[in-house]
Amino acid sequence: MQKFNGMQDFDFTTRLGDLILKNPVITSSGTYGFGEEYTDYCSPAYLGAITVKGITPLPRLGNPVPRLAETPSGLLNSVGLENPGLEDFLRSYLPKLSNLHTAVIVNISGFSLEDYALLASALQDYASPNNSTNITSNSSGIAALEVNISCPNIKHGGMAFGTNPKNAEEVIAVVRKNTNLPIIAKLSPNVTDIAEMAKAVESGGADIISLINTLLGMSIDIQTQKPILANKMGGLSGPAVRPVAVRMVYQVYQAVPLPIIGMGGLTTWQDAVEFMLAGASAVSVGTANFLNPLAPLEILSGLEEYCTQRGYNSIRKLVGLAHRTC
Amino acid sequence: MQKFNGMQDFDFTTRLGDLILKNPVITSSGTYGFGEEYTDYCSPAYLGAITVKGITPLPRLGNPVPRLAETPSGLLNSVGLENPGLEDFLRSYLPKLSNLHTAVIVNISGFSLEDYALLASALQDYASPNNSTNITSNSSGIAALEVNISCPNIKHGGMAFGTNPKNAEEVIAVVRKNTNLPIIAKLSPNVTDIAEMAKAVESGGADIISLINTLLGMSIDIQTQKPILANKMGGLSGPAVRPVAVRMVYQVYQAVPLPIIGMGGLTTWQDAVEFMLAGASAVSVGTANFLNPLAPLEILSGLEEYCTQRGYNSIRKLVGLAHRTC
Amino acid sequence: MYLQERVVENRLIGYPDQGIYKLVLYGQVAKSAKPGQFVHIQVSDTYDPLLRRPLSIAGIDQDREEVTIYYRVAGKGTDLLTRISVNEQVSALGPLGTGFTIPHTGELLLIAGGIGVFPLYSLIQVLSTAKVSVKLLWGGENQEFLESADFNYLKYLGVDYEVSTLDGSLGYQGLVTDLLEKELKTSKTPTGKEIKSARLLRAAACGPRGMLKAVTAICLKNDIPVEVSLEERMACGIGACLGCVCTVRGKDGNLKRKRVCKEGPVFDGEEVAWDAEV
Amino acid sequence: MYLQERVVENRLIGYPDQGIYKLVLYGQVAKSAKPGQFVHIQVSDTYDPLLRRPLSIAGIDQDREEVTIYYRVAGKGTDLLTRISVNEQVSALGPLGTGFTIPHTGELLLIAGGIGVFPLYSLIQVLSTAKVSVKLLWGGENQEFLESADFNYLKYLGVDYEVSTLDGSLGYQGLVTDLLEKELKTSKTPTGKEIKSARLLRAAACGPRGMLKAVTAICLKNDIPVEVSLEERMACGIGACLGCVCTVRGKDGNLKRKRVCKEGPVFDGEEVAWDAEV
Ligand SMILES: Cc1cc2nc3c(=O)[nH]c(=O)nc-3n(C[C@H](O)[C@H](O)[C@H](O)COP(=O)(O)OP(=O)(O)OC[C@H]3O[C@@H](n4cnc5c(N)ncnc54)[C@H](O)[C@@H]3O)c2cc1C
Ligand SMILES: Cc1cc2nc3c(=O)[nH]c(=O)nc-3n(C[C@H](O)[C@H](O)[C@H](O)COP(=O)(O)OP(=O)(O)OC[C@H]3O[C@@H](n4cnc5c(N)ncnc54)[C@H](O)[C@@H]3O)c2cc1C
Ligand SMILES: Cc1cc2nc3c(=O)[nH]c(=O)nc-3n(C[C@H](O)[C@H](O)[C@H](O)COP(=O)(O)O)c2cc1C
Ligand SMILES: Cc1cc2nc3c(=O)[nH]c(=O)nc-3n(C[C@H](O)[C@H](O)[C@H](O)COP(=O)(O)O)c2cc1C
Ligand code: FES
Ligand code: FES
Repeated sequence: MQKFNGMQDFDFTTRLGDLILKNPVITSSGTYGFGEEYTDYCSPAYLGAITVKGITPLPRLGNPVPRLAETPSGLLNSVGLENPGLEDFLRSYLPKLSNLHTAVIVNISGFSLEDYALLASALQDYASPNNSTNITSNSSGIAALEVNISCPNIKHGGMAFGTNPKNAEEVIAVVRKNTNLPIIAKLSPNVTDIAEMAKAVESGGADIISLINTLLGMSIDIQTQKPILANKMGGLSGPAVRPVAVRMVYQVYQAVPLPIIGMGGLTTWQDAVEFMLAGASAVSVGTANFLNPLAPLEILSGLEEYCTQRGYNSIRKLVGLAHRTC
Repeated sequence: MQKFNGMQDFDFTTRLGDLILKNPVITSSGTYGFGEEYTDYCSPAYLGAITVKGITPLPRLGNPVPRLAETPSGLLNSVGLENPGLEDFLRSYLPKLSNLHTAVIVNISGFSLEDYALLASALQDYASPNNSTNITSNSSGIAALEVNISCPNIKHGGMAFGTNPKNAEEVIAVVRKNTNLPIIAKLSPNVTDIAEMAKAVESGGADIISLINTLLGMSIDIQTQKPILANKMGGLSGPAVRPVAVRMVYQVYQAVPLPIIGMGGLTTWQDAVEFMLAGASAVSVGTANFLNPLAPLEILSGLEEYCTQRGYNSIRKLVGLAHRTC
Repeated sequence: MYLQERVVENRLIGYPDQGIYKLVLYGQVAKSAKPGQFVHIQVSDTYDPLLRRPLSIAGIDQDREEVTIYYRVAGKGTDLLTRISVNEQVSALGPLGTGFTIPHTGELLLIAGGIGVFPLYSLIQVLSTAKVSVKLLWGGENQEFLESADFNYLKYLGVDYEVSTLDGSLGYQGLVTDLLEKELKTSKTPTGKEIKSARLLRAAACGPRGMLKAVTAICLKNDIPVEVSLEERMACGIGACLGCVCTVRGKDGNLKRKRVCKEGPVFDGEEVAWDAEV
Repeated sequence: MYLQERVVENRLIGYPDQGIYKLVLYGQVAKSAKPGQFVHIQVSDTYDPLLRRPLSIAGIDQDREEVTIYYRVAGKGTDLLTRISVNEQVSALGPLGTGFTIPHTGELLLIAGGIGVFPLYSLIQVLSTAKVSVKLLWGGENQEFLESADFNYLKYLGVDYEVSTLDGSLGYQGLVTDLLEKELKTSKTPTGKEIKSARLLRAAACGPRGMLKAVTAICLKNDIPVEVSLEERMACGIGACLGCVCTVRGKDGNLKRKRVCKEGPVFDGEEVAWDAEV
């Protein structure tokens, strides 16, 4: 196990509004299973938080295979929100998550406003008791909800909630009505104006913004002359998308006062510094886990070294520095 | 020089509406200078067409340096439309372009509708005489205009023309009013709905659609804690963006009946096949020229081999095959 | 469990145009490896290609702390792997997945298609051939392929085998499934005992999906339980991304997903929903 | 002009932690290479890193058809370059750019900062030192650096030189621009002639931008024409992308862009608009 808190007086505490984490390194929804898969390599107790796979009201089989296609420095996936559904999640997964000694963020996905309302109110009952004063960790229950608004809205022709500001605001407002948990609105990058989306979810009542979800992409097999993914299109993640993600974090930081969780191609501690300079208060590690299960730990120790070498006694000093004008 | 037309009866002729090219391989605006830079490595006479750097009414110095930043499998640039301006282009560059024995596409960029109108009508006088019946090549003059609508609209708060369907339609309509040359509308990928943009430029009177232009991105230097590009943000190109480009070509092919020039990370002949299967009638090579000046020639010979091995006697057989349902 | 292994051997074996390499790794993986499991190897430091590559464990030497892997160069990733030199460290997650059931008695029929033979090598290696009668049926493109895929090692293992090639250059000309049908049609079991008393006959197979489907159908028709080792594109390799699923039919008749990297790569042939397209 | 060059030598020289390599390429480049020009090298087959890397030509041997390059490992690209073995082919565009003016008489003062000395090596090498008096002023971090950057080769070339280091571990302690000021303050020209008759004194410099700016100011104050070799991030390397521009002031007083890869990398120090921020 790597050591990453050498300097006793370095303050790793990360404040995302009322959500207070012991450090800024989170793992991303859909890339870290239900927290148990990576325990052989990296104890979740070292992480600021983990985000579980997107949960829907009912169980979902997801898309057929192939679900993965590799692209230059990127990965296309079309898992299609395979998940055990709310009931089984609460029964079989949440209890185990509470043993991991880290803050648990539950990612929720829906295909209608009702779906989101149902998930929010059901999960409210499992809220972690101490989510507004203490560091959220070592505590059972859910620390925050991350609302995945990149899902297609079945009632509106399948256009994703997250690509229209009005719909995005509505989804967040519905979740707000049904929970006291901190709400993280997860933005889709497949939009013309990310700042406008950030303002919309702020109006809806989001406490925190996370971005980016995957970029919509496609890859075609020239032998079969068909899309590689059974679902044809999929979400692009990994280092390839990092410049787009950093740009969006930078824009959202200027557009709204909400704290930001930055992600998208974040693979090394240098990338984590880049996202924090752009304006992220915390960072989330996704595809990088597949390349290197130790990535979250290496990012933690790199962040600390970067800060202490520059005499910053707190991780919070980094946030948004790239916006300084001189 | 590579041989790439081994099969005498293979038909490389590429039809983009009235614009007929000897083959489907074009070089992209901003990556091939004014056609002369690469002549030591690859004779433009072998190409279907070359596209010149974006021209504006007045000369532009463009952005300060650094203008380039490398990202995983990608390149960020912020050249900022440096160009000699219309007058000097016509005087010093166009005559030389006519000696290259290939079709010349002039990329035009403006910051107001008036700019586009001015460029279109001035360039109309240099139209290549035989643009609608013969293969456009060996001929002096301009074969087509490519309208870059990714530029900021100065009169509308700097929002790019290409991110709003109404504005995009207007720009194309203005160009249409001022030219008989084939109009290629070049779409920006920084939009929520690329199909909607394609329909808008179709309504405006575009004959051909080219896509994608660069994705807006950013990269921050963790030593200086500032964006690497002097202009802060830049356009992402190269293999990293290919899955997004292929997806958009696929979507536009389904949305409008116009011929498509596919580009975005296209580097090898395999990539060219992928774009054509997705629906492109021609392909354009951009960043790949920087990696391999022989890329356009290698793509040509690869395309021919792929087709002849499968018994296709014409390059046009490839177009859109990935849309077959069985 | 995040393991740096030292490369002991990494070289082309057999005919160059077959592109088959033997890779021997020294380290922790060997300590707990079981036949049918795999390692997930990082082939380079760059992001292109991005992902690790799954490769089956074909030989296990616990004393020397070495595992043997055979791989065929298929693209960019395996090509980069060939450039790693002896004594370099590679990052290999593993051993991963569940592996084959190892019978301690009775008879075992192994069916391999192409490079699918590799995981079966390790199964043969760990079996006590004194107690279990083993026979391998192996189909390949042609003689050059079979010889390049370390046919000699198979002979050295001393098990009973029969091979088929598409072009007839070695063994039976045709598919390995033909060999299997023929094998089961004889009144004797593959290893010579009466078929009626063959309660302890089991099968294990690895190869292309189409072949495994056919093998499963033949085995089930003959009431022989069969395990199949599946391949699927993988990202994490440890069950976290749900990229590599296989569709199975649960006891209740409902379709479910299982992860090839975690609940597999070895599955009970009967549970796999071979024709599911959901 | 798209050239495959064969690697004749590629090895670390000097202290390992200085990370300086010598690379010798056999092929077409040597035939027409001029001092100050560069090659644009493809460091690997993958897309990460994506771009070629520009490296100055430090030695030219037309008879053996070899060019020598020195490079310091700075990141992913140069690191991959170290892994290329002798006898492998690399793709190198070049020779590119315009290069230094080569005086055939008079005196030449060379000013180098750090690894900026490398292109000057080739200039020294081609000069007829019988006809041109040359003196090199070279500043570096410390002795270890200077020695690793093939100081011995410089001594072997037999030109007059003076060095400075930041820590005083070799030569004068301080900046190379101090050396330059001192040099020009003496009543003698660097090569010993009277300064008043120094009509044929010229200067050429390569190093970090800040240093080149200071060198230019000092030279111009002393009425010495100076050529500077600039660095800029490059994509195409041949003038097609406009990524690598340098801002110059035209004769008409207006700012203009020139391409470092095409009109440069060597510029007249006087024309460079050192403070332009447009
Ligand atoms: C559990 C498991 C065990 C394996 N064991 C071995 C082994 O012992 N020896 C061996 O040589 N190979 C084995 N493979 C296959 C091996 O992983 C692939 O050949 C390798 O990943 C290809 O990588 P590449 O970069 O060289 O080729 P790529 O360029 O990635 O692909 C080359 C071709 O293979 C296809 N492909 C890539 N990955 C997969 C995949 N996972 N499943 C199906 N098709 C794929 C691609 O579509 C493409 O057509 C195994 C695969 C799995 C899932
Ligand atoms: C005309 C020219 C001639 C050169 N000649 C030599 C030479 O003879 N020997 C030598 O060792 N180096 C030379 N360089 C510099 C060399 O090209 C870079 O060090 C190299 O490209 C770095 O690549 P990398 O992948 O190792 O590092 P990267 O990871 O790309 O970069 C490492 C660091 O260098 C910076 N950097 C990268 N490229 C450039 C650039 N073009 N200009 C300024 N900063 C950059 C990056 O921002 C980063 O901080 C020359 C550069 C130019 C433009
Ligand atoms: C295999 C996979 C599955 C994912 N599943 C989800 C999901 O269920 N919900 C969600 O909000 N995001 C999901 N994502 C998106 C990631 O959480 C993350 O936003 C994205 O991958 C960008 O980050 P990265 O480049 O670091 O992976 C998934 C990503 C991958 C690669
Ligand atoms: C350095 C550079 C300059 C460019 N300049 C222009 C331009 O002037 N006009 C334009 O329409 N597109 C311009 N582009 C965009 C390209 O034409 C192309 O659309 C984009 O780079 C995607 O293709 P690629 O990934 O193959 O490079 C430029 C791209 C690069 C890399
Ligand atoms: S590869 Fe990720 S779950 Fe199997
Ligand atoms: S690097 Fe492209 S113009 Fe100089």
